[in-house]
Amino acid sequence: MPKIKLAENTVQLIKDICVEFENKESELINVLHQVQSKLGYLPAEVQEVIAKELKTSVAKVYGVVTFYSFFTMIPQGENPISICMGTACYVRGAEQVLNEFKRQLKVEVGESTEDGKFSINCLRCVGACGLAPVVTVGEKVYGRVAPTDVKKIIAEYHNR
Amino acid sequence: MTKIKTLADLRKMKEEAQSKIKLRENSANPDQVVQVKVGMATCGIASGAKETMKYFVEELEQEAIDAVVTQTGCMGYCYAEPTVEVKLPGKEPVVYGHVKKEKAREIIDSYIKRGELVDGIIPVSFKTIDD
Amino acid sequence: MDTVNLTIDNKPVVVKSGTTILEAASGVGMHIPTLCHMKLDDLNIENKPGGCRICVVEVEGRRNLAPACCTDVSEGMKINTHSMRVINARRTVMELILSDHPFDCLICAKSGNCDLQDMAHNLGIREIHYKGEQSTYREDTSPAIIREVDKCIMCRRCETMCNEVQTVGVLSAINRGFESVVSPAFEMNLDHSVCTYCGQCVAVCPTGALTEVDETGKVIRALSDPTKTVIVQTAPAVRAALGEEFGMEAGSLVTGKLVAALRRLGFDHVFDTDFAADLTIMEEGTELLNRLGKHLAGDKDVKLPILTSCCPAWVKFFEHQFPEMKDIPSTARSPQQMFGAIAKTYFADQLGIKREDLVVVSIMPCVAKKYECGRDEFKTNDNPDVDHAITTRELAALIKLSNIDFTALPNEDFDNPLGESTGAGVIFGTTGGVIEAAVRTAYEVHTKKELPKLDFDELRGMEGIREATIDFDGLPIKIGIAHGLGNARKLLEDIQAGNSEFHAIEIMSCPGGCIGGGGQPYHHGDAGILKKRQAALYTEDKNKTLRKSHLNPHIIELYEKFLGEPMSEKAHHLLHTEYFDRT
Amino acid sequence: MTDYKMHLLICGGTGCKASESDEIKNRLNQLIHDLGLEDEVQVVLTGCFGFCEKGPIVKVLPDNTFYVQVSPNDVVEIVEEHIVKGRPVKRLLYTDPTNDKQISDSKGMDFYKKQIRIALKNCGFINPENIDEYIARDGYQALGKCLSELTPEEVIKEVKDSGLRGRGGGGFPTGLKWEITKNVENDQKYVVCNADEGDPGAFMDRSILEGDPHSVLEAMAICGYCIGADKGLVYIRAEYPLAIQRLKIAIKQAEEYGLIGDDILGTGFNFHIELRYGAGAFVCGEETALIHSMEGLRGEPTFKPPFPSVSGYMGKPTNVNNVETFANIPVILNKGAEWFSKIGTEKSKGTKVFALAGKINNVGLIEVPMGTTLREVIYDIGGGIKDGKEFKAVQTGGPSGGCLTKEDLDIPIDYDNLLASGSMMGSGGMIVMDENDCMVSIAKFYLDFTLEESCGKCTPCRVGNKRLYELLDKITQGKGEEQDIEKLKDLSVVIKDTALCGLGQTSPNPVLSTINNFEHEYHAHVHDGKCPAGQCKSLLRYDIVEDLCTGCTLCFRNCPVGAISGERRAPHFIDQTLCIKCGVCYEKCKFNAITLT
Repeated sequence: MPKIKLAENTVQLIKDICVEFENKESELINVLHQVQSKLGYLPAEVQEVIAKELKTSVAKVYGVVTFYSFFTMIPQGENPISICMGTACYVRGAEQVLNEFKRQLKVEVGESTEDGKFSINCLRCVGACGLAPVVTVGEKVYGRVAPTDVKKIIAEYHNR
Repeated sequence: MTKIKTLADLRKMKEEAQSKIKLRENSANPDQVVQVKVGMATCGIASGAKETMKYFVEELEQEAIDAVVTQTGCMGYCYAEPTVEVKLPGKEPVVYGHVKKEKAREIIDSYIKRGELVDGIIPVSFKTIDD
Repeated sequence: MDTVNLTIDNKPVVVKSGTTILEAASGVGMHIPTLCHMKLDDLNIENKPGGCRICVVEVEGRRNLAPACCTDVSEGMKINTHSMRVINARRTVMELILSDHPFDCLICAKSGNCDLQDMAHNLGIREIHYKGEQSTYREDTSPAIIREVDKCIMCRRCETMCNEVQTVGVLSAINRGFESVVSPAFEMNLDHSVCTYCGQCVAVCPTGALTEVDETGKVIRALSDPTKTVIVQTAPAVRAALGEEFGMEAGSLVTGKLVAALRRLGFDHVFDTDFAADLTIMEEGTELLNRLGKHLAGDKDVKLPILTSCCPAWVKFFEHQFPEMKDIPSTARSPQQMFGAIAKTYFADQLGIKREDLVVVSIMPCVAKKYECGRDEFKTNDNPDVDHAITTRELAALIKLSNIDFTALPNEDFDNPLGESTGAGVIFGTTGGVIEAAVRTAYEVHTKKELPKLDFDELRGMEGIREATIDFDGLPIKIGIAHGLGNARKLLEDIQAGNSEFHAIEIMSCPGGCIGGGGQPYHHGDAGILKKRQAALYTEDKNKTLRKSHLNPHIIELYEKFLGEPMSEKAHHLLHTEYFDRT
Repeated sequence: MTDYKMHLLICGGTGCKASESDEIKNRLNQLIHDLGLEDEVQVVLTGCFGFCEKGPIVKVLPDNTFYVQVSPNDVVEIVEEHIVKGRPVKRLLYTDPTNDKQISDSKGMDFYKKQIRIALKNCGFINPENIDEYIARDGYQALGKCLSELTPEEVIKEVKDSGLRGRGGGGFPTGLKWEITKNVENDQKYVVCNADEGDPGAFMDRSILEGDPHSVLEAMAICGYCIGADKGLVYIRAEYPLAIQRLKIAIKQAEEYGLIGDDILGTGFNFHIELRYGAGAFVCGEETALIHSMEGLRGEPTFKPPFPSVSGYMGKPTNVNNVETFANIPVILNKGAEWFSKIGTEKSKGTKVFALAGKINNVGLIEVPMGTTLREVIYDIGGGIKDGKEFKAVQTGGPSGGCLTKEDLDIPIDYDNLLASGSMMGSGGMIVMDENDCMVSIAKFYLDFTLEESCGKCTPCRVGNKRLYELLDKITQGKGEEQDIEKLKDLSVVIKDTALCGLGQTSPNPVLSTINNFEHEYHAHVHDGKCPAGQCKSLLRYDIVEDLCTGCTLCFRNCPVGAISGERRAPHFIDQTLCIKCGVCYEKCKFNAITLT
C-alpha cells in the first residue's frame, strides 16, 4: 500500500473530530462517519491517527472500517454512481443497468475510473422503490433507469 | 420557543394548534361535517361565486360550524350561477342555484343549521358534481 | 448458592446455577467437543464467541440447537449431547469448516498436534459434501511467527489473547462474512506491526494458522558443519515441559534427559541458561540496590520502581506502547543474551576460537527469543551473540528427527563452566521467579545477613497481578509482579499516573511466565498443565544444593576472572543494553 | 395567525424527493406568492403518502384532489386551473388501472380504501418539521398523560392489554419486553429505537421517521418512563439522510418545548435522546449486533441470553424496539388498549405497515389491519400484477422470510399464519413476483444478500451460506446435479439449527420455501436444463428457424461475439458454443425467425 503523508491540517481536522466526540473509543463509528464525510474516504494513515486519538488499536479501527460497507478506503470518483440493488430494483432490472455502467466506464464495482471522474458502487435500497430501478449520482437520483439510459447519464457529467 | 411546563399547558396548546390544521382534519373526514362546494368556473366567478364562497367560509367559521367549503369546476348549470352544493352528514347532496349572500344566509340558517330545505334547489338527485 | 436439576443424556445432574451445559456435561463425563471455546482457569482467560457451533446440543423444547459453551443450564432442562440431529449438525458444521480449509494436513506444521484435525477425526469425517471456493491469503512471515491465514477458522482465540489478555492490539477480525478473517490492520505483515512476538496467539491457535518460524534446519546445518563449534543453552522452563512432547505426564522434570538428548544431537557443549539467569541476578540485583540506595539517599533523579527486563516481548511491548518510560526497566540483558555475550567472549577465548566459529543455539519456551537474538544491539560485526533460538517444540521435533528415544535416555549433567546454576536461576521460568531470585541475592547483599527462609510464598502463585512487601531487615521493599501484558499495562499505567509505590516489579509477557510461553508444548486449553510445570520448577529449586545466585561458584569465578564486579564497565558493555522508541 | 382556505400537501418522502418534490414545492410557493395568495393557500411538505408508484404526489385540500406523477412543469397549470379557477387538472389525476376511470378524491382510490392508518396516521398529513402540527394531532398527549396521571405499571399494563407485538420481525409482545426491562434493577438503563431497516425493498421505518418523527420520540420517552431510563438512542441507517435530518429537527423542537429533556412537563422526569448511525451492515438490525455497533465495535451478534433487557448498551439494561412498534404506542395510549385490540386477529392486534414492491401496479407503503388477506393487499390495494402478468409468489420477511404462493392468497396475514405457511412477518417488506421470475434465481438473490451481510462470526452462516449460494449458482448455470437439491435442503436445515443469530438462523428460509413451493422449477433446471421463467441466461437457447430466416444479416451484424454465421439471403446459424445469450439477435430480427427456448 503506498504510504501517503497527511497534511498537517488534515491531521488537525481528524483530531478535532475526535475531540468533538470526547476521544471516546465507543464513538469510533461516529468519528469514522464524520471523517469520511470530510475527506471522502478513510485511508490507512487516517485510521492510524484516529486509533491514536481514541487510544485504541489500529487493527480494531481497521476491523470496524472493513466491517461496514458504508466506509471506504478507496477515494470515490468525482461523481460517485450508486446502483440500488434492493429487491425491488433487482427484480426490475438493476443488474443489467449495473452491467451497462461497468461496461461503459470499464471499471468494476468499488473502483474509480482512471480519470477519477466516476466510481461505481452498489447499495441496498434507498427506499425509492416506486422508481425502481434507481441510480444515484452524487445527490441526484435517477428513477426507472434502463440500460439504454446509462450513456445519457454518464454524458451529463462528462463535460463538467 | 418557550417550554411547555405542564400537561394543562400542552392541552391548551393542542387546541390552538388544532385550528391550524382543522381544514385538513375535516377534509380527511368530510362525511362527518357539512360540505359546501361552490362552482368556481369562469361562469361562476363572473356571477360572484368568489364572494359567495368567501361568505360561506367566514360565516361558517364564525358560527363555529364544522364545515368544509371547497371550490369546484363548472357544474353545468351556468344559467343558475353561482351554484352551490351542500351536503349534510348522512344526507344526499343538494344543489342550490343563484346563491348570493342573502341566499347563502338562508341556506346556513335553515338548511345547514336546522336541516330545513330552502327554495332554489336544482334537481340533480342522483349525481354529485364531481362525476 | 442455588442449584439446578437437569438431565444430560438421560442422566440426572445437579449443578450450581450459572453453570454452562458444557461444564455440567463435563461433570458427568460427557466431553462435548469444542473448537473456539477456550477457558484457562486460574488465569481468568476465556474465549467464548460462540462462533464455531461445534458444541451444539439438543435441548428439549428448544426450536434450534444450543451451543453448550455459552448456554447456561436451567431447571428441568433435558439435554441430549449426541442425538442423531446433534451428530448430523456437528458433522455438517465440521465439514463446512473443512470445506474452507487447505487439505495439507500431512505437511502442516501443526499435524498431529492440531485441534481441528483431532476433532475431524473424532467426528468421523470421511467426506466433504459441500465443496466450494476456499479463501486464500498471503502468507506472512516475521522473525518469529508465521501466519498461514488460509488455515484460520475464525475461532478468535488469538484475537482474545492479543487484545483482551495481552492488550497488544495487533490482531483483529477484519472484513465480514466469508471474507472475514483475523489479521493485523491493513493486512500488513506482523513485522510492520506493534506485535511483541509473545506468541500467545501461537499457543492457543487450534490449527496451523499461527506457528513459530521453524529454525531446526539451521541448527542441523550448524551441527553438521565441521568448522563450527556448536554450543547450546537451555532455558529454565524447557525442562518442565519437554517431556509432554514425548507422552510424559505434565510437570515431569526432564533436566537430565534433556542434557542427554542435546549431547546426542551433537552439541559440543551443553550449557544452561540458568547460569545466565544467575548472572542476570547479579547485574539486575546490583542495579536495584544502587537505585534503591540513591533513592533512599534522597536522589530525585533516580527512578523507581525498577522493572525486570528478561522478557523480550515485554521489552518490545514497552518500546512500542510506553516509550516515554524506557528508562525505568533495568538495563540488564535477558539471560539468553547474557549467555550469548559471555559465550562469544569469555568462553570463545577459553576455547581459543573466533566468535564467528562458535555457534550459539538456545532452546527457549518462547518465540520472541527468535526475534530478540536478531536485534542489532546483540551483534558484534554482524555476528549475533546467539545464532539460533528454537522453541521447546522445535527441540522435540529435532529429537524425534534424530531417532532418539527420549524417555529411555539416562540423566546427564550440564557441562561447565556455563552449565552450573542455582535454584534461583531455575525459577526464572515461572511468574514470580525472577523477583524471588533477585530478592534472595539482594537481601543478603544489602543486609549482609543470611536469609532465614528461602521460599517466598508471598511471591508465588498464578494471580495476574501480585504484590508483596519483603522486610529487608527493617527496610520494607515493595514488590509487584505481573504476568500477561494486559496486567503489565495496568501496573505501567499506575506508574505513569504516579500511583505506584513499588520498588521493583517483575513482568513476564506470557500468562504463567515462561512455563506458559508461546514456544512450549501446546496446553490445548488446559491451564492445569501450567500449574504442574510451575510446581516442577519449584521442586527443582528445592532440590538444588545452591539456591542463591551469588553463591554460584562459576559466577563468582566469571567475575573474578573476567568481568570484575557487577555493573563494572565490562559488565556494562556485555551484559547491559539500551531501549528504543518504536512508535 | 393566517387561516388558510386551501392546503397543498406535497409528499416529501425520499422517493418523491428523488423526483423533485422539493422543486415542486418551491415553484408552488413562488407562484402563490406572485398571485398574492399566500394568505389563502398553505403549501406543506409532508411525509410519505405511501403511493410511491405514482410519485411525486400533490394533494389539494379541502377537496382531497390527488395528483400523481407531478413534475415541476405541472405547477403552473395546477395553480392557474385548480387554485385560481377551481378546476382540477384532469391529466394529473390517478387513473384506476382496472377500469381506466379517473379518480380525483384519494378517498375513492382502492389503494387507500382498505387501509387503516395507525403507525402512519400522520404520514402525508402533517408537516414533519413542525411540532405544532404533531401536537395538533394529539402529539405528546400520551406522554403527558403517562407522566402526570399514570404509574409506569399502569402504562405497561395498557401496552400489554393492547396486544401490541414487536413490528421488527420477531413479534415479541412489547408490553412484556418493557416489563422485563423495568424489573431489572440498575441505576442506568437505555431505550433504543432500532431504525436500522435493512431488508431490501422495505422502507416502512424510513417513511415513519420522515413523515412523523415525533411519534417515535414520544413513544421512546414513554418507554423510558416505564422502564426507568433517562436516555434514548435512535440507531439509524446512515443511508437515510432525510430521516436523520427530520429526526434531528424533531429532537430539537421537542427539546425547545421541553417535551424531551429535563423535568418534562414539570413532572421531574428526565429523558434525552441521541442519534447513533449505522454504517451499512444489515446484521445490525439484530439487537445485540446493533448494541455492539452503537458501542463502536464490529456489529457482530452475541449469544442470547443475556438479553439486552438485562445487559445491553454499555452492559446496562436496554429496551430495544423498532420504529413501527414505537409509532403505535402514542395512539394506543390515546385511544386505549381496548380500541386497539379490536383491530386485527386474535393473536396479532392492530395493523401492520407493508412496503409493497416488485411486479405490482401500486408500489408503495400501506398499512392494513392484521388479518387482511394477501389477495386484498395484492389485488385490491396493490392494483394487481404489472402488465397483466400472472401472479406467482410474494416474498414476505425479506431475506429471512419465504415466499407465499397462489394457494396462500386467502390466508389472513398475521404473525402466526405467515409462520405456519413457511414465511414470516418480518419487518414488512412484500415483494411480488410474476410468471417471469425464476424462483431459483430469487433464492440465489437472497442468499447473495445474506452472504454479503453475514458478519462472519459463526461457521454455519459464514461458510454454510456460501455453500448454499454456490449450489444455487451451479443450478442456475445448468450445472446442477441430481443430489444438489437434497444437499440444499440438508444444509439449510443444519444452518437453521446451528447459526448464532437470527440472520443466520433464517437465512436458508428463501431456499427452503422456494424448494417447498416450486420444487418443479429446481427439477427443471437440474434435470431438463431449462429455466421455466426464462430468466437463467445459461439455460436459454437462441435458435434461428431456417424456414423463417430471410438471410437479411441483421442478426449477424449485431451479434457482439460473432456467434452467428450464414450467407446473404440464406438461412443463418447460431454457434451455441460462442453465444453469450445476450438476446440482441432476438430483439433485432424482424421476421420472428429467432426462437428462445
